[in-house]
Amino acid sequence: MTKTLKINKSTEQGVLEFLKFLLESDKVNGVFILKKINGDEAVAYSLVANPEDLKDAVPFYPLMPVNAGKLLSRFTLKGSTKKPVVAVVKPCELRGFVELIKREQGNLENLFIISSTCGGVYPTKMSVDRTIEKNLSKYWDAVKRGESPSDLRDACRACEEFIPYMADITVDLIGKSDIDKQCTMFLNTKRGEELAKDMKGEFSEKELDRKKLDEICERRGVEKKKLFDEIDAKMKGMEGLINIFGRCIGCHGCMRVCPICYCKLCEFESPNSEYAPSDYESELGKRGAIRVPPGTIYYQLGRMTHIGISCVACGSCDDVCPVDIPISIIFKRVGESVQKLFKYVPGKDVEEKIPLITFEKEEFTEVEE
Amino acid sequence: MTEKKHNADVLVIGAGIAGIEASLMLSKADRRVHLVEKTSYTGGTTIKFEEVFSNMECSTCMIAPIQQELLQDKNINLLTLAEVEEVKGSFGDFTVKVNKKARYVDMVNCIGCNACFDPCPVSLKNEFEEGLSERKAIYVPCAGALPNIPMIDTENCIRFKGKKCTACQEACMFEAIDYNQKDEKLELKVGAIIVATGFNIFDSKNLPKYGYGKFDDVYSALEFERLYASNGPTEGNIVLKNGKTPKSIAIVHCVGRDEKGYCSSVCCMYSLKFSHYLKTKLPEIKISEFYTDLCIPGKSHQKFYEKIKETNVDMIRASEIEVTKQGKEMVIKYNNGSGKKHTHSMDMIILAPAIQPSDDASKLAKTLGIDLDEYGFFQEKSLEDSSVVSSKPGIFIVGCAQGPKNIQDSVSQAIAAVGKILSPSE
Amino acid sequence: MERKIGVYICECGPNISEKVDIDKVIDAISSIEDISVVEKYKLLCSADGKKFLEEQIKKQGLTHLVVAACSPKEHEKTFMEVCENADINPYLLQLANIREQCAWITEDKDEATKKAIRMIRAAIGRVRYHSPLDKKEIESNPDVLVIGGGIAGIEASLQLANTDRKVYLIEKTSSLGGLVTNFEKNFLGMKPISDTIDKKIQDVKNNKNIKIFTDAEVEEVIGFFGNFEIKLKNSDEEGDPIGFNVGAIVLATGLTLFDPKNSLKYGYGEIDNIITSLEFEKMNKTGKISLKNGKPPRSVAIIHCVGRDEKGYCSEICCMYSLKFARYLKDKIPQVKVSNFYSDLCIPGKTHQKFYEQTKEKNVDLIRFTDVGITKNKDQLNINYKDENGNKKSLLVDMAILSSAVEPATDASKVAEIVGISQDEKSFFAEAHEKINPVSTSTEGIYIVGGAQGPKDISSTLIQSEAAAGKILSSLVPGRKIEPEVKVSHISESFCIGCKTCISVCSYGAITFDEAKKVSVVNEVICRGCGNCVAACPSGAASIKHFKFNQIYQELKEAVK
Amino acid sequence: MSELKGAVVSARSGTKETIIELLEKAMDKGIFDGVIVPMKVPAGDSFAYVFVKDRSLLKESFPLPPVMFVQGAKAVSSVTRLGEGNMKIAVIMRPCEVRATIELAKLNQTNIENMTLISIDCPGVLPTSDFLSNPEKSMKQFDEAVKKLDDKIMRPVCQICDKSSMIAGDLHIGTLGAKKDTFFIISNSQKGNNVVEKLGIKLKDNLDNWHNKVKGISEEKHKKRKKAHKDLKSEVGGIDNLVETFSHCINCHNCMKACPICFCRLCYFDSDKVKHPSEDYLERAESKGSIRFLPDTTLFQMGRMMHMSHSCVSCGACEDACPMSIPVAQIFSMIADETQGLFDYISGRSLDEPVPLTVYEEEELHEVEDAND
Repeated sequence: MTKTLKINKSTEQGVLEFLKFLLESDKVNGVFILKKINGDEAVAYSLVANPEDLKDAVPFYPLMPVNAGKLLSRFTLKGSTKKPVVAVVKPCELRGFVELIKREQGNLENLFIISSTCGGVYPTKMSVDRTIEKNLSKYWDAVKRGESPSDLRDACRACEEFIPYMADITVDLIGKSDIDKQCTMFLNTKRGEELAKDMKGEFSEKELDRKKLDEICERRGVEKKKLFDEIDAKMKGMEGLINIFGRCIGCHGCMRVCPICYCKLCEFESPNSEYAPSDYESELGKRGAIRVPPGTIYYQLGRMTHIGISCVACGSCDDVCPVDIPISIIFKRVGESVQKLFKYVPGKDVEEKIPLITFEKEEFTEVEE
Repeated sequence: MTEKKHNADVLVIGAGIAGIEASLMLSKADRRVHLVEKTSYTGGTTIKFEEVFSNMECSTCMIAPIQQELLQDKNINLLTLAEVEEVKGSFGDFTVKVNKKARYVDMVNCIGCNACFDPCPVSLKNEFEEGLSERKAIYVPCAGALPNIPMIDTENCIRFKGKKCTACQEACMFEAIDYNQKDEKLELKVGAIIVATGFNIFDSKNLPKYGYGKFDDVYSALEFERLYASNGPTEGNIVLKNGKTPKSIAIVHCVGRDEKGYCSSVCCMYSLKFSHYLKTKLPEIKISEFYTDLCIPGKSHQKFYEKIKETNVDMIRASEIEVTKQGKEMVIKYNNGSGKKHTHSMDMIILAPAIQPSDDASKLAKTLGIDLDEYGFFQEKSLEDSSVVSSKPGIFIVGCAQGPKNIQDSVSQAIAAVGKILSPSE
Repeated sequence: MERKIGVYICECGPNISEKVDIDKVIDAISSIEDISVVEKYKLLCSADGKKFLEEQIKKQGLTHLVVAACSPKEHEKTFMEVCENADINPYLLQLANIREQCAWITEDKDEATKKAIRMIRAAIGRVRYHSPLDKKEIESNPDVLVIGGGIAGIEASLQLANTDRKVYLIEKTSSLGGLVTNFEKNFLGMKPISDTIDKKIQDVKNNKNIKIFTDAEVEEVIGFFGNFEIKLKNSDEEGDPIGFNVGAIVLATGLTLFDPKNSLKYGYGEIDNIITSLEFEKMNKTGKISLKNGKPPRSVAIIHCVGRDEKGYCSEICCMYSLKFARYLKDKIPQVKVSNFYSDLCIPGKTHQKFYEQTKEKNVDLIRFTDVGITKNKDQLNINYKDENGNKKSLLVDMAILSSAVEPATDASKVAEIVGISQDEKSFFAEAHEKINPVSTSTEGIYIVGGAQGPKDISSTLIQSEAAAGKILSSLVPGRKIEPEVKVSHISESFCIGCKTCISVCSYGAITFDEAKKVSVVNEVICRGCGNCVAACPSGAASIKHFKFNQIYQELKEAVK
Repeated sequence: MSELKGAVVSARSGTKETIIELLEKAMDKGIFDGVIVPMKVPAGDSFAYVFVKDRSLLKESFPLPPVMFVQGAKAVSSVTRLGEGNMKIAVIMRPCEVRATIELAKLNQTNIENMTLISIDCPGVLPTSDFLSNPEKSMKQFDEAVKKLDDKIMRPVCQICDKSSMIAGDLHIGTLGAKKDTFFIISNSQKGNNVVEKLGIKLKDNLDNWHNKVKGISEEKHKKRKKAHKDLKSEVGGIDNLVETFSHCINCHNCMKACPICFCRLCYFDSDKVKHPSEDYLERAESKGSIRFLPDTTLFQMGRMMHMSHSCVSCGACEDACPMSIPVAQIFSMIADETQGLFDYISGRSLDEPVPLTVYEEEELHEVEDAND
């Protein structure tokens, strides 16, 4: 049983009131949260210090302009934050951040995490012409029923990891019919309890409704299987790869927004993947013709090998691809197959070692025979 | 070369820009240098200018760094308020007697905070500022002079005339003022001597037709430089004696050229510089320059002249120039070659006087035992050979001490003299 | 390693203590992270002030030092020596100038104190990111390459050659002496010039420390001050080019005449008996001055300032040598009529005016013109000119001598490119500083003398050669090592994209381009740490030691907080 | 008309096919060892530049694709950035891609020593997203639009491109103003003349029709461009409008990567210089109440604009790559017109015209100085 805090206000209002309390009581100096920018022109992650500015905050807005894990890593890259800050993030963003912490790219000290069971988000492209605003109510009705609207991102409709692992506080959201009347927060950790101490509201002990969440997980699993079958059919052999990645224009947007890609200079933008005219001439001798600039598929597969083990399938790469290649499903499909081999859920636990770079004496014995 | 003991040290007389450049280069070649300077400051005449032609670089920015280097250089023994009394010996082995007057301010303790100036009761005309502003008996010639340490002018200080005044000593927090400092007689052993004593300008009073000294607003070139200098008496504002701003100015070239018998080679360029000064400060000013022959040799000078002409300065080739008063107005009369005499009224007139040898040149020549030429400059051994070699081996003459020239040629001669001292072929 | 920063505030007598409440500053500073001691002292730059600092560093075991006192220009060297004596790296020091930039210019005391605190916090912010830098030393080759065998090159070689310093003298033509060998007399003193020039050529040939290469040109110069690798293109022998190493280079490529054909009004090349000043010097040297038909001329016009408008500068020497020509003519053809046409008489310097007056006494007419042109008149010439009042006149003469402007030698730009120095817009070699450094160039170790640097007479040429020799003798001392600048820039090989912007802004020629890797490389010996390349590099591949981005950023951040 | 030399070539089998025949003939005669030309990708839903050595594969080439996936200059730069190689290469691209290649040659990112740059009159291209929604249908629509010289379905920057027939390379294929089943080959350099001569084509025909047609079109487009820029300026001008326009930007830097002029290995805005300790971000948040995280998205746009505006060829690649459909190309090309106007410079016009700001002129930009006197 975990301690819970119940505020009889709508979930969003309850959370915002809690955050306001944290700022005003100086328990934290900054709140990291999704917020409306320039009136309601756009929605973006913001660092809020003045409680007044929380009025534009929209913590559970169905949009992920950029993976917050990458932002928290940038925030704590040059050393943990000295002053306490609380961040309201989605489970896959938290898992992305945890994978980055394992690679010395971030730090949880003084950084409190509030997450929620995640109902999934719309593609970022849809935020341009206010269509998200229009079907907000449709979205929340579906969330209450624990379903996901059909125009959500593929990665979200197929996401089975919608419950946060390492959050200090988890807000109960999906499948909860009374979210616009009641706000329940699970205080998973000692830090979470510490935060919630002397906040107005009912404290008690409860458990997440596992049964309901498992049903949702099953529905998402069906969705996932459909998408995987589709992609397996398309991605058969070298020819399949050429067809799927033919459109790629090499803008490397997927690499830049991916939370796991943290290199200062990517291998595929460095001098090592540039070719002198003599290389072209010898290659042309063999193949007669080469696509220029070369290395389109070499980049995709190369990136896949580098981050596959840690891919949290957050779907950001899909949002940014200008030629609509279903990268998130491809990387989720390949990522999960590798992760299953090591029974490893990326971002689940910050202490858990990353498989490929940790030596285990007894490992992969079956491959040896 | 004689086998006698060859002393490597060098005596440099005069800490103007040529003296400084020569001393710094000798020090770079690990030679010990005794730099004897008559006044209490380094930089000579160059630090009196605000800017130098032809790229109009600020002269302090050009010379302050090398003055600073000079003060911090361990190989250079700077002797200010010092003059050469006697020189014996020959190339490689000179014995020099130097009389160093007391400064009455300790060079180590004093940090140049100027606290001792105000209490001093005495006030008189400041020679550095060509008499355009006042100074105290304890003074530094101008703001930014280096070394930034004052001296006590014993002729005018009332304490040295018997009165019991200790105003400056009390004001000093560092006990830097020491009345019982004594003049010293120093003896130096050196191998070679470089004479860089600079020049004086022809006194325009000797030509009454220009009205210098008679009318208020007739200035010599050096006086005008101080008028324009930002650290000068008027902080750079060009004002007449009655305080008003001049509307029309005449600049007269070749003042004293016929009397001296040579063209001083720099006056055309610095007169054009004056027009540049005036046009930047007073854009509407009307300027006319009266010259006989424009002497602007060198690759960048004509371009500077053309730029000045574009700011519509009248360049008038004229002779028989005369400055008189018509009623209250000052008037300049001249003949521009068409036979007729022209007259223009001018608010201010600037004279560009010829360069002539410094006053104590003949005394120094006797002390050093070197010849003077017919104009009173130090005589170079032969016209064909290097112009820095004086009539006596081991003594080199550089800069305007050898003849009128601009800063670039003076510095070239200074470095050339060092070249000859360091060169194995001597 | 754990940082321990010591902050010392100098009262500088009344200067700082009067205007800044130092105790308030000490309280504000002591609480900052990494600060282990904050103290004030009466006069840090005095002898016992320095001793006090050295003891403090050792006693407190300080790793970094911040001194709040006067301008670094005044005492940065002093405090760096203090660090060296207390054996911490002198670059782990930062000065806060709270005298000239704070106490002396701020009226109100509170304001001055606040400003002093902010400046010291900025210095602390910066010193945290300082990294130690060590002095470097490199061997230096004392030998010298002199390009150009004219009087300038010869004089420089004579001044420099010594048992421990070899001089390589390169002359394009097959004989030494250059232009001067064509002259009979030097206008300074009117003595035969062969006395001096022949003797100097003999001295150069006999000097075993001077290696002379005639009919030779430099093909390649790579390297830096103290270590230039030279390759010669030896025109007569085949085989691979001769190569040697030198420490410094003197360019004495000299002058040529402006070709009067370029301005048609003189009729040079079309009308007979119109010759240039050089042609007249050669004719005079043969001892017989004659017209095309062999007879001596009865009247000669010498025209000054030919090509002055085209070139845009006065060549300084033409007035004097034109007067010399008048004397040549009067000596060789007593009753010849000579008239010199000039626009402005340029006779600066103490001896020149007297030379002019004595020449006039030999009844030579000196006519000032505002415009001049030559036309044919049967077998004679009409000198058509406008006098100073603008009325047109004409003079009939047998021969006309064109005193033409001087310009740099024809191959000067080729040499400049090979050696890597820049030329000014008149294509003379560009000197480092017009006034106080006329013989050096912006590339250390390369000097320019004589006509190559600008129009000048023989005496100034000799002076510049001796000056360049002085520069080399004082900076390139046999056996003495060279200490290059420590705060140099560095270009990261993986980030550089080869756009060469840095090369075009480097004014010391310190950056070369690696053609294989297509990246720019900084030569740490030539680099003077001016930072141009760092500012110009679009992607920040270039960085400079001691002025790294985060050092400056932290300093600014603290200063504006 | 101008002194450019040209020839009329019969193209009964169609412009595309005739161009391919000429290329094949040129390779057979050894004029070129290789050709860089656009081709359809195997999946048929996109186009890419291909460096072809095997003559038989040339028949696949697709000289005027309906969409610009990768800017041609970027493709060419990837081949010869590290040297000129010893293959003689022909390159078939749009005028803006040829101009960008010449600009990159001046910026030392491409070596065009052994290259013959061939441009074609450009009808404009479809926005990538439109094309991707239905490739087959878009192809048909594109072909009709080209026939009718109508650019309504083309990209916004293509609709106002007044340099769609600008000749900057070595050869140019002029389809405008040509009689039926013919097109013009126009040579613009000695290299171009040699190629055409070796192909046995005489450069003696009159080009007036082509010139007049081009002149008409570009003048009309020029007027449209002026008007479009004026409207855009009022819409985007001023700091508030600017911040609002770029408020959707998610800092993915696709625009930078797609731009041929942005060739820096590591952009300043990705470097360590913009990564600050947490207390700095908190301080900024405290002083402003709240800050967007990551901050300075508009600063990135302005910074990039400042670095590349003088070389921008208004090719529109950045707008195609932007997932948030921000009118980046229209804004950047509007500013580029003015920046380049200041120096009366046209990016990529000629190899010997130095890029502005890399040459020191003593008498320059006085109007800027006197402005604040």
